Amino acid sequence: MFLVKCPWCGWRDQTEFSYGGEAHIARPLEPGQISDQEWGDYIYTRTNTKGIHAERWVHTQACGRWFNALRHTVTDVMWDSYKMGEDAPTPPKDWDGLTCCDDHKKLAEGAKK
Amino acid sequence: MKKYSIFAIARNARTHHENWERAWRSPDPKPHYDVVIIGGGGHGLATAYYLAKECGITNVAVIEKGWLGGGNTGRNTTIVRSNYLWDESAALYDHAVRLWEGLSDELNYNVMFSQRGLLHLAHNVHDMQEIGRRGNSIYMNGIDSEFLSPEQVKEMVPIINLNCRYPVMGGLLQRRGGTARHDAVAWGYARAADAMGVDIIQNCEVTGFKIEGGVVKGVETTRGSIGAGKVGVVAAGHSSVVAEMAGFRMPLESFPLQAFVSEPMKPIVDCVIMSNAIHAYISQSDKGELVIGGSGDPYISYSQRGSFDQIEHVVGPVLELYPIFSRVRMLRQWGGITDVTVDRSPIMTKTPVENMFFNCGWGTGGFKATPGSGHVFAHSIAKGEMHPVAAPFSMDRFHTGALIDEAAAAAVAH
Amino acid sequence: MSQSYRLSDKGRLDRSQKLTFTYDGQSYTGYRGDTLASALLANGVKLVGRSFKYHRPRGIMSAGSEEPNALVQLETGPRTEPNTRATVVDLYDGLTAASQNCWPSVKFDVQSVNQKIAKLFPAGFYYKTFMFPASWWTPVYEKIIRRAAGLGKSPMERDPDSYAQKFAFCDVLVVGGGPAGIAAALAAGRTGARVILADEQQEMGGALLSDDALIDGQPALDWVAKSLAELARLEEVTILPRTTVSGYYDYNYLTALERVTDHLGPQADDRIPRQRFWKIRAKKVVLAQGAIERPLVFADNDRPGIMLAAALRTYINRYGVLPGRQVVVFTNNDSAYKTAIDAHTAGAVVDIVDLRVDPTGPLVKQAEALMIRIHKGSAVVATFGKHAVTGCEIAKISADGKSLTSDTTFIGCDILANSNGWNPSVHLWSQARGKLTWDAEKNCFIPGHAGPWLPVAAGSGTGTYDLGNCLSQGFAQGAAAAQAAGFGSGEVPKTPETEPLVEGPERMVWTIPGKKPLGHGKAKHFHDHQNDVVASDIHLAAREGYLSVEHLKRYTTTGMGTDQGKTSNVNALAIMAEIRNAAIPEVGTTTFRPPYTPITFGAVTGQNRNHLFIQERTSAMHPAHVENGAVFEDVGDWKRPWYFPKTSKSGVTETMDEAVLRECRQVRETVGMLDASTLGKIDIQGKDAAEFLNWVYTNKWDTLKPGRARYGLMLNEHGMVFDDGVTTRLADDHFHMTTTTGGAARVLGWLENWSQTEWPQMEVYMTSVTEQWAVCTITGPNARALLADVTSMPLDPETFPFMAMQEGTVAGAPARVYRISFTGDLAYEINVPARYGLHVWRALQDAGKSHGLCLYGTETMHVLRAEKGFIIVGQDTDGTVTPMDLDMDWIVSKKKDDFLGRRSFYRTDTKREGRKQLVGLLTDNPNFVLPEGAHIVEDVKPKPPMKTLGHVTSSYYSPNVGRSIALALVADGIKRKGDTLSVPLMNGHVEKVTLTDTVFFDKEGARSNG
Amino acid sequence: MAKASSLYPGVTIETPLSGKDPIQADGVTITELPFLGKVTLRGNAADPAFAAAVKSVLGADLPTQPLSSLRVGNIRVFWKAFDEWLIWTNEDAQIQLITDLNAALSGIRKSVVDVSDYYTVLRVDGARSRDLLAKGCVVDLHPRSFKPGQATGTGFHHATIFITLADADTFDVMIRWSFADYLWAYLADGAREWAPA
Repeated sequence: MFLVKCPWCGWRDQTEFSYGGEAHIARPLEPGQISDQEWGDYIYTRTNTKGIHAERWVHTQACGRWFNALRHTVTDVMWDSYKMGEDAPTPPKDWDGLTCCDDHKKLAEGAKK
Repeated sequence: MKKYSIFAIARNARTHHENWERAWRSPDPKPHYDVVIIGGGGHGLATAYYLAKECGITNVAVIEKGWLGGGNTGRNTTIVRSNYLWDESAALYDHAVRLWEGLSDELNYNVMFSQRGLLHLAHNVHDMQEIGRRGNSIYMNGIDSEFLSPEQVKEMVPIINLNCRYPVMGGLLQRRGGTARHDAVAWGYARAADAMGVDIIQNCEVTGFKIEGGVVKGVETTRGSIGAGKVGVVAAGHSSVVAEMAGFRMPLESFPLQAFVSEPMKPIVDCVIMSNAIHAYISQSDKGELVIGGSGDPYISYSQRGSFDQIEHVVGPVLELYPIFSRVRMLRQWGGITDVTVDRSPIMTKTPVENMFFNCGWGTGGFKATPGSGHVFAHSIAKGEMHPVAAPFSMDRFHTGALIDEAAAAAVAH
Repeated sequence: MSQSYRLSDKGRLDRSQKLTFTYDGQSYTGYRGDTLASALLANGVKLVGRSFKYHRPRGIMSAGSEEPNALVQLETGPRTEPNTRATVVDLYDGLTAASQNCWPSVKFDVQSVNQKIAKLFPAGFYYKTFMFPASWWTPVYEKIIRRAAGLGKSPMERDPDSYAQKFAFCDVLVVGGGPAGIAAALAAGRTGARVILADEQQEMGGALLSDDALIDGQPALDWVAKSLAELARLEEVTILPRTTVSGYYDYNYLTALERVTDHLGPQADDRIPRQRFWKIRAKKVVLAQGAIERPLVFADNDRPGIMLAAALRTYINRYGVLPGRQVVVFTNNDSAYKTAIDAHTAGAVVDIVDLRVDPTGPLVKQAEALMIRIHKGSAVVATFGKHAVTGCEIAKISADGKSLTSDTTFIGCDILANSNGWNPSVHLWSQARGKLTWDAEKNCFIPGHAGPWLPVAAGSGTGTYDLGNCLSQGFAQGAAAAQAAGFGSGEVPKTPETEPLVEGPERMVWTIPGKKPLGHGKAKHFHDHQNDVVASDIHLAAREGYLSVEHLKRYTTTGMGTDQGKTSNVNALAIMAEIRNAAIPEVGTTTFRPPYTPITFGAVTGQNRNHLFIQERTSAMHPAHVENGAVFEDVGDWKRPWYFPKTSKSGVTETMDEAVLRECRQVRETVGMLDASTLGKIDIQGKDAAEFLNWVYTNKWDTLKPGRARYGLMLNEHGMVFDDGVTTRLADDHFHMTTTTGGAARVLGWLENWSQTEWPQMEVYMTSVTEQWAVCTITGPNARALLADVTSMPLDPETFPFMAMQEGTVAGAPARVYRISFTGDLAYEINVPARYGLHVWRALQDAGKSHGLCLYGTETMHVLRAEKGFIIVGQDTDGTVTPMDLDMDWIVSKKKDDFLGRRSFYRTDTKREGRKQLVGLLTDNPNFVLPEGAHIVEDVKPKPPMKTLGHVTSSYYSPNVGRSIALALVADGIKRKGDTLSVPLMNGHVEKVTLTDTVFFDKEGARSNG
Repeated sequence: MAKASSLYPGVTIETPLSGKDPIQADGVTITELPFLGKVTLRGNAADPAFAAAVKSVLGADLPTQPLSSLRVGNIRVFWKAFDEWLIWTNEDAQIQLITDLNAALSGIRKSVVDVSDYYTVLRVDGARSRDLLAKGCVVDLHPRSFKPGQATGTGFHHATIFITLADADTFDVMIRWSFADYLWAYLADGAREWAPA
């Protein structure tokens, strides 16, 4: 049971949330104008990333709001979450999926001291 | 290949079992194969076996990034059945069951296929309608299928608590269903394929493909490039990753699925019992362990583990149906990566890359199909055209909409 | 014979509490503080079980949870527990236990013949045989195998005990209550951090409980007591003895099993949960689980009386038991000398057999000073004794450890203690995705690169065996963990004075040579005692190519027992490494999987059983339904009245069919009332609400006038129907949506998903109001008259037409009344805030008496709607059905360019001819009711396979139509109305059916106005 | 419990826990707070018009900090989401409140919904309240991390609850009508270990 970071309620138990699949898949604006293949890809085809995955979650049992998050699908560690419409955060190039954004902040502060 | 038998064991006992030969070689990759199979699980090894056995193609390599049968083959709950709703599925899975029935003999390796019966429980009116439809559909496909009354269920499973939170209203029984020894399937196919000249190459990970003018020419691996006339990808949970190397995407998502076993006990559960309304299924292995599984975690993951609350959501129902197991202990839990399609049916297909074939999307139901999947996939690769049983499962169904929706009937509003 | 092996002057027992217990029918005594194992040994009982495969006699090998052998069937009846490790059962008065996996008795076990033919059971033998004849596998061979396997017996009765779960949170979780763990808890606890200290033993202290070490010149156990007292005073510290941390999951989520009353036995207070399952979310975790001793792998090393050296020492010092008179200590290291010395001091005749040619170190000197015989450069090469060890043969062994270099000498002994060094307990470290490193000096795996949640390890779990170092590691890690969690300055408490540990090097001989080559002769070198896996099995696996550690494990079953290989895994790896002549880390290690030790299903489930398994949701009118004798149907988690059987004066109660027939007739003759409260209800507000509905329904909503209602179909993006319901416009910017009972949550989620993520600019808010409104549906010719009795609202069809809504009071309570109908008859759905639901229902029931009111349930509702051809989503549809398939084009707006699912209509398969479509079916025999799910065929064959055209989705006997009716999905059905087809049933009966329209009753719809 | 409606003569009103006696155990008591008025308010807090209109009715600014709440007289206002608030009032007081909010907010993006009977509220009180709630609550209720006035939705096994710390050891737990019986039974069962012998 990993933790999920709700942009409003903070890090909370995964069981409070529902998973919403891959993020940033916009509904075609004019479905009438696209091919069966393009429409099929929109409904069914997914990147299914092994590594850093942009995905949607909703805090079902608390605030009920949808948001996006980056999670490493090899370790299930969530890097950070971001509100709908916001740009995805950028983890460090060398992120191995073993630490989350807040750990990094702490380390950075530690370094300052 | 020296024959296995009780006599062979007796003979070898005299020489202290020091003269058994290797079950399979571990060769270095050759520069080129007629067919390279990516994925050394049950499906991949079965494909190689039938290519060699029935299609006369023996210049075949199976490359596996880890150890044989280390993926879902070695992580499932070993259930075999063919009581599927749609005609296409029934044809495919029953083809597999028929092969299972002769498999130990065919491979001269005891895969312990045990047709101890598989029982689906119905707990409410909707369940009854669902098994009513599926039972009839299976029957019309010429597959064995019986409806049981609650009393008959109790007779078959005396320890069951019929009057649980969702009282048992009936059951659908497939007597030809059951279990098999999962590792043995991989090992048996490996040994038999190896004996016909198939190279089984473990610890060899695919890193890319050589594709020229849309045609696959070879495979890049951690053990060098390997030329290939044709490539069959049977990479289960990692299919999307392999597809990405070949430059296309699949209608797949990889979800964790967990299972666990109890401590071994004397025989107490004789058949396989599944329950739709309360997601849990249970059987007892020959070693005496209760083998228990349920539904998977809801998020994609390659971590080969899931969340503990999923385990709780299976243990609860098990105790509701079998309260006597309250003091029995969970011995070991594990997780696998299941490659799931939206219609819960597999994908056996040609791909945008010529001579490259994919066999994936088996989700939580792959083990039972192992021989059938390998058999029709081998013929498809050999012929360059999908085998009639495999054809309906090709990828273009996600564009035409001709899904084979095994998920539909079971889980819908009421 | 009463506790004749008990030492008078040793042990941490409460000798004032004498406890009586029964083992294999014989009564014995022990003391509070004993385990079942120590009490058995005190009474001279060595033979406690039979092994899994060969049914060899087995005894007690360890003094802890790693025990592979001493598995007993604890208690009988509803509280019986199979495979219980005698070494972890705290003795209580009246305890009953029995040996398992043997028949008729542990002393004479029929299946021990397996030993005679053991040669025929090498690893994986079952893969190579039992194949002829194939048909014999399940009925014959497998049956025998299943009977032979399986160890203990399952309980056969319901568990009388209760269990609990606890969600706990802490800053620092310390796993293990030995010196390092206690030190860590002290260092962390003093900072004010929230600390949990858990240990699987009945008391804290770990190895110190079996030891005579000094701390600051005082007995170490004084320091333990002092420290525990201090911890107990710290408000934020929780001390959990008898608590095994079983799993280490993501984000420092750990599970632990607390055995709350097990040590009190069945007599415990039944209000107290027997076991509590902790689910702990920790900020930092300190792993101080200690180390487990490795056995030596030598010939016939499994006889009762052969045990681990440290275990013997524990029995002597902690439990005051010297289980033998003549002790042989066989070792490759110094630590076992402590055992020899303590056994000697306790009065045993002791021989030390040391693999090392020239052992040095103070312990060796000390033993020599005590005149204990030490056989250097020697090994035990054979053991003797039927039901317990009676002696062994030793011999010098060669420098490479592969052969004997002297004749053998016999030594009589009744205890053979052995030690092959130690394995730090790295299980949880590994579960937390930490890497393991092979320490070539200490010959063991130690924690390597930590997993993502950065636990820290301390004490002998890191391969540190010096007490002082364990303490200072504990203090340091505890302080650091607290600081990382935001407490304290990281200042490390001063480590008290202890005597430094000086030990000579070990000598590793992973397989001790026997008198014959490995695998020859009868002798067996066990490394996995529980699963009967021997060194020669590993050689066989290697020979056959099962080289990867996972293949080795699965082929030989090594490490797959209830002990999960705690004593066997490293020995197996090392032997495989020797064979492959590779370094041990190259062979690898198998993944450690939870749980660390087995956990009861009952504890995992906690309170979530019986009436708390899954909630029973009921409506506000439920008490009335119970009074009215309703039989309930499970719909999702809801309990809905299914039908209301009547009982005649003579006491005869209607069957379901009788009740449903009566209800169906009476509703259409007079009036009936249904509890429709469970339908999903969603309040939708905002100026874009109508546009939003245009997107999620197939029809148009902006044209709907306030106060009016409309039926809608909801599709997913595949174009398939997934829910339906009536939605009412309360005001320009305000709608009240209803959904199916089962679909309520799904639909709300679906709407929220689209409005929040795809169309945030739309001004619309959704709020679930399902339970806010209790709904009494009255329908039938007398519905208007009945309602008129309890309301002053205008009810004439002109002011209150079909598909309209008005607000007012009903039976004195505020209500919204919707004139919508799921029966085709005049109907009112009376919605009142739930608090008034029961009052209004009863008022209507009373008023109804003069109108011939009949209560009806879901079954009658289904029949009545089927008479009118109204669909039930999920019964007449299955997620593969479009509105056109339902012959409901009329509800698909042609004016809208787009709505959810529309594009999918134009896919080749979705628009093709010959799709399955909903039609009515009439059977040739009007009284024959088709089974739902039956299939329809063009032409009947003598037997399957037959090509089917579709299946029956709904089927009932309709008293109002006066015959059976059915709905079905049939290929090209709409075009084929009028055709006659066949329905072959599994019982052989074939029923001819005619395809018809889906409306069977009141085709012209005259009745909806009453 | 069942009683006569104060608004509608002759009408009796019920809660999902009607007829249940409070649960008394050593260190913890469980009682129902029946018939509280409950209102769900939705809107854009960042819109000054919305904020002002709401303030004009409540007499205070809406809480905008996640998990926070405030009291104005007999009214308790809880942050539920960035655009959603939950308001508790005395019995029947929600009716006037809803009228006032709708009036003040007319023409402004909003939603005002009476959910008084969608939920009921349990009060879990006493030194052992945290121990009892810890049997199912996945949120850390330790005084250090969950302070008086804080409130959040979360899970309790199969139920979704909304929980707030009224003060010291007093928790108010809001639960859907159809789950109230389940939660009540769960807490009652959980309190058994402290029940009088």
